[in-house]
Amino acid sequence: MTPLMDLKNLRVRFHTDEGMVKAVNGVSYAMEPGEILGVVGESGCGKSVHALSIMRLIQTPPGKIESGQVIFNDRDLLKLSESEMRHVRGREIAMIFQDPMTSLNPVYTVGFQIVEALKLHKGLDEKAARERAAELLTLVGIPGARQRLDDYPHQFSGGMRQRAMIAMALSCEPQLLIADEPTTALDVTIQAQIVDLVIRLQQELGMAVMWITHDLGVVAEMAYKINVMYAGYIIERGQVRDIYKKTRHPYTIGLLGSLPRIDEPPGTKLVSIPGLPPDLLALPTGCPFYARCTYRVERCLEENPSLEEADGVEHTVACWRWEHIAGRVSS
Amino acid sequence: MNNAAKTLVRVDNLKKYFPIYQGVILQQHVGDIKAVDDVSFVIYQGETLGLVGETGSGKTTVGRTMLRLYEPTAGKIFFEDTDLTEMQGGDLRKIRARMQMIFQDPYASLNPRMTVGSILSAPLEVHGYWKGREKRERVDNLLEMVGLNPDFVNRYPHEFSGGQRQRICIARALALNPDLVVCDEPISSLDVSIQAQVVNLLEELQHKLGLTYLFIAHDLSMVRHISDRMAVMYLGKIVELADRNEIYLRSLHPYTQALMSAVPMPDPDAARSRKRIILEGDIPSPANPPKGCNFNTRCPFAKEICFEQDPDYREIKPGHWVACHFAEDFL
Amino acid sequence: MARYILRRLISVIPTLIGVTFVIFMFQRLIPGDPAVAMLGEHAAPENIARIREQLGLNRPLFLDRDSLVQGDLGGFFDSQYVRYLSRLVKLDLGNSIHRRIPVAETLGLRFPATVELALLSMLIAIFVGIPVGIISAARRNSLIDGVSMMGSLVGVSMPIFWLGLMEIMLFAVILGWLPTGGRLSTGVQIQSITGLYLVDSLLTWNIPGFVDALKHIIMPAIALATIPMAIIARMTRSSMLDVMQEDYIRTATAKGLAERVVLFRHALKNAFLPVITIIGIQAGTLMAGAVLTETIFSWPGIGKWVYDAILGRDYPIVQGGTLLIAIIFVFFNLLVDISYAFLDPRIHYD
Amino acid sequence: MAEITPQDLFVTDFAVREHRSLWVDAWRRLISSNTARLGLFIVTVFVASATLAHFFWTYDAKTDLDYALKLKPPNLRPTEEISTIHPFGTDKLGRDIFRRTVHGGWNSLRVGLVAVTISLVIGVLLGLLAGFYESMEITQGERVLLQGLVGLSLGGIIAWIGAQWVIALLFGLLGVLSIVFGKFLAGKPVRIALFALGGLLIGGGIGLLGAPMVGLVCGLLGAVLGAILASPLTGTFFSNVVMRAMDIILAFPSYLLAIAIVAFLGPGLEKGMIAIGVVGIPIYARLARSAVLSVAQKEYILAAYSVGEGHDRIIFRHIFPNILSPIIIQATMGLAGAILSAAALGFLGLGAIPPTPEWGAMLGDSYKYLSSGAWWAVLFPGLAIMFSVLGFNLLGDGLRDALDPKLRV
Repeated sequence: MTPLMDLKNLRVRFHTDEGMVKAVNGVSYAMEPGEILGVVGESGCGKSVHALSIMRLIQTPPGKIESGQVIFNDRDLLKLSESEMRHVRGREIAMIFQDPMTSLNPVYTVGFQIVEALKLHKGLDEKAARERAAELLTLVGIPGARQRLDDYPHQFSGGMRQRAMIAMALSCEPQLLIADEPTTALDVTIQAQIVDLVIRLQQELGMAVMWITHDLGVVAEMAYKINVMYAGYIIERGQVRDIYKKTRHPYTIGLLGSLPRIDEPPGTKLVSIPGLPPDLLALPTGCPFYARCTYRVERCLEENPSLEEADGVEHTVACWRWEHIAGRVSS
Repeated sequence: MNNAAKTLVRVDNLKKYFPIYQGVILQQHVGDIKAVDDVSFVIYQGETLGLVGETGSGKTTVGRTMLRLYEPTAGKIFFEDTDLTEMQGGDLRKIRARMQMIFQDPYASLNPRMTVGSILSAPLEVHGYWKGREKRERVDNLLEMVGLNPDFVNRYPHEFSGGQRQRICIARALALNPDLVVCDEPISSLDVSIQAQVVNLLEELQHKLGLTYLFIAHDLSMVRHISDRMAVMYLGKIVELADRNEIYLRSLHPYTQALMSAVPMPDPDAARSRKRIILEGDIPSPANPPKGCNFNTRCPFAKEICFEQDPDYREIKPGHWVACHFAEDFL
Repeated sequence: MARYILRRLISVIPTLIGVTFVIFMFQRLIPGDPAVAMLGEHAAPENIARIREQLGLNRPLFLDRDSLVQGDLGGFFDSQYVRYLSRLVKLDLGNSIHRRIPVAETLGLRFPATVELALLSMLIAIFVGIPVGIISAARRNSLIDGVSMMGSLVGVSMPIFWLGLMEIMLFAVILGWLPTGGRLSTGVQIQSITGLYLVDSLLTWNIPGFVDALKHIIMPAIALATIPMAIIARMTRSSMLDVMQEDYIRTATAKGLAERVVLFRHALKNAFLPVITIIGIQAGTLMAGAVLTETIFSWPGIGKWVYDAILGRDYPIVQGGTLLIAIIFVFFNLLVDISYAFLDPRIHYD
Repeated sequence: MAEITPQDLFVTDFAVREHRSLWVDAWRRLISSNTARLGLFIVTVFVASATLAHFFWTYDAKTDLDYALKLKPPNLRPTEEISTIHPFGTDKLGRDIFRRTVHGGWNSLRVGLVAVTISLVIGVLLGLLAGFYESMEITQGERVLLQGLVGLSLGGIIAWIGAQWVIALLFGLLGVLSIVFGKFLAGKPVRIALFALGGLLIGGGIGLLGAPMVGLVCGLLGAVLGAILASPLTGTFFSNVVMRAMDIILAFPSYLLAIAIVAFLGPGLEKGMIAIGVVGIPIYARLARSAVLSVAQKEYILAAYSVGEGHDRIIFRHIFPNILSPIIIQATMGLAGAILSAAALGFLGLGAIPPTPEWGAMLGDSYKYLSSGAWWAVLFPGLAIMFSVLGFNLLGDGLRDALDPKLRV
């Protein structure tokens, strides 16, 4: 099967007063049609920036896509003209954002904002577009959809706004939905609703979903594959069970260890990762995780490991010592 | 934790209403936001009581009112045997030395114009226990205690990362050797790997210094991890309070059950196999809570009585308190 | 929304009372006896006494305690301030000291000239300032942006009376294209309908009259427009830049909307709120700036009249003119607040 | 291969940003911006030339007069006709415009500085207190003070009518009592009635000593005041009183109010300073208030409370340093505005009294000669105004970028 999207060696930089921020440092992976991909990492690991780069929504300046290819439906998105790219945005790839409170324009009604997209990409007239917008709101579970079209965003609760955002993103049946931390700002019970909704919609509509999050818990139940990112690199990638059960990168191990589980027995101690993520202004030449790694050896300081096959299906790890770690973790 | 343990804090029927004013010429009192509505609990010496709830549940208000940072609308707060609600001026300031607070946002809770040294010595100066060299030594001591280099005393907060700032906040809270520390979402704005560092530090300090914690958070797994007993709040009321295992394994309130099932699990097998309760709808506004049981708008088990009568908050078995009409049926 | 508007309307009342109070108290600022100040040191004592009686200067300022002791409740409240207010309600602003004609009447006569000048200036300021601000924001850090922002900074720093003088020097004295001052050339007649010569001449299809009026108004209008234009341009730019950082702008772009649509449909409406506030304040300030501009261009409006009155120590005129301009200023601010209710849907529920 | 334990990594690897205070940081940003450097340069030139001229280049405006050199155009080289150099030409009295422009700077800048200082000090103080007491609960002591003062001052009106000053004292006392017995019948209408009765007795009883009508009026007013005093005032009340007063000043276009005040006060540099200063107060008060309101929301204020710091420490150690940035920016821009206003007053003949050199007054003196071609008499003082104002505006813009909280982490 040809992949839906093939990312090749994507690099993104931000030129700031303080210096050059290396936000994304050569990210490559492919996504199949209809797949749910989880992209996991802490703040500043480049997960959002890489997604915005796919959509070419990086503010330039200060941001700049230095190199790489985003092959989507057999063409390189980074080489398209701005007007060609506009046809991709919203129609082929749609995106929802972290904060539903600020992601909708406060001075236009929710209906207007959905209808706007429908008119643009589908060429519907006002009446048909409204009809379709109401259907979409019903689809995402907003009761009384027809009346709520004329409501302003501030009349919606946070969960409702995120639903409206999803409706807007789905309006043109995109092949890929990028969800950039869509539930981070929401409460647990509302998060469960949204996760449930996206899983249902993905099954019904068959689109691919990229779910970006810092919470390894959220993606565990829905993703097929997981990319773990750190300091602008993918440091581990694999099918969901391999990532959680055959964890090989010390960072992923640390991340899982520092997460308490609701079903944990009493007396469990959290395993924290010491130190801080590296400064993206001055990345070390070696492994970016070197300073915080308890398994580090001299080689890690000098050479940055690239992704290599580990045990498991399509499981790749960027660590010189993953075999050694695998031995220790399982024992 | 058994009931023979010494009670440090007792909160009786605490209420905190924020009045809403409206009016064209004269401002009239038209209603209240019932942030905390009749809450009672005790905290035993040396334990950690966890307080969870979603946005608008009033958990932060409970913490702040307990320390008299907000004037309570009604109710009593006993610290050991003194009634805090009766205290004024100097007495209150004196007793505040024994109850301290760690705040949610480490970026907003440190004065950007003050050095770490002056932030930490402020409480020492106000209460005048330490002077001159002793004061400086105490500050160094505090920094070491929370794992920061004492050479940083002359630095400003903006030179530190979020996790380091939260350590400074912890040091400030500990400056006066308090008995009780209210931790108000101390980790929710930190990255996952840093969260574990801070939680481990808090646990270590509790052990070393014999502290008592009220740990407020929305992250259920983290609260369960750190607490001995935990209370669940919904719309200004405590709906359930019990031992950490009891509440996880045998919760008696439908809201607690839903909340537990909605918590993300970093384990694909467990996450996919468990039964989830997805609650419908949003949390009602605390300015206009529903009549009867607060939870009736979202409760899957709501019956007629729930819409008419507010359930009693009662001890259904030793140490397990719950406010649901049908709690006995879940036993 | 009705509630919001009502509340704003009512909140104007104490402000207006305060304004009248301040203007009333101006009299107290005059060193010595106001009546002497009006008539001069050498006026006959009986004239001074008459003026004092006429202006009620021998009444107490606010309340008369002595009347109260005598049991006269009416006399208790019969004070200078109450008299001043009751005259104000009847639109009586007193008489000019030198010309002995009612101030209100002359204000009414001269008002259209000032309005015409202010209105044209405001239009120039808005129609130049806003587009410049938008272009600068859209092409941030470009050459256009740099030039227009430097230009607007110079504009803000411009003493407008000096700019007016420079205009006169260049266009009237050196080039001789435009008249140095006044509102119309002698001999040109325009039938008065609204009092605004530009409008009236068009309504009566009096083209020579229109051209002449335009020639007279163009220099003062540009001088007066400079500062508001610069301020509006700067405000529009910074407000647009703020809004363009917002998440919903990214949402709009992610939808696939063209930059033009994002800019004009999604950004502009949000960016407009602070700009409107500035326009409201500037509209009021224009009236005040008119004192200088009208003086330089001998424009027969309120400002010039007030200036002449200041020189001639004709205090009732200064008071009346100040009051009128302050009321217009308050009115514009009110208008701004009300326009918010229509532009920002969130306000309905406040 | 020796492995490392987490403890080894703990303290060593803390990546702390370079140590710099916020002010040093801001200064670096300031001097790295071209606009700010240009502004700083212009401001320095004007301030230095004016100051040096004032102290080292004697000039007696009263005797400077030479009809022979009346309205001569600029000359940079002595000629047969004019033996002295006049780079900016001469004015209607034959005075050297260059000299007067340099000396005029002293007066113009001084007016601006004094005026801004007046508005800054009063405005910031009012705004700081208003904002603070609006967002913080007031302490018992402050409450007693506030309520006592309100009783005293409003009672003063009644006392004035009744001609018995003891009434004011009694009302002050009534206000204090209301606080001391704050819990007595709290929230019940009976309480209001009781206090109203108390006010009626104080006002009416003592007023009756004067005359029956006086007793009636004082009694009625006393009852109203008593009822008001029954409910304890909050900090919001104080803030409201201050901000409403500010609103009234703001209801006038600032130019106009300054002109009107000086029109009534009579011309003079000092009067101009006061007028411009008073008119500027509300801007600083509003700015300080809104800055305080946003700072007071910050958790570090709550943290200061919870470690037991008092209001004095919170205002001066926590709030004041954090509202300085917007005030510094506004003060710089305000200087520009004040210089413009001062020039406008001078131009209208309401500022400096001739022959004192001042830019606005110099323009006002000479503009009538423009039609006879004496452009230099108008051009140079005007350029001086424009460039000095531009300098402060540039500097203010640069400061805004340097101190902008949005750029700060």
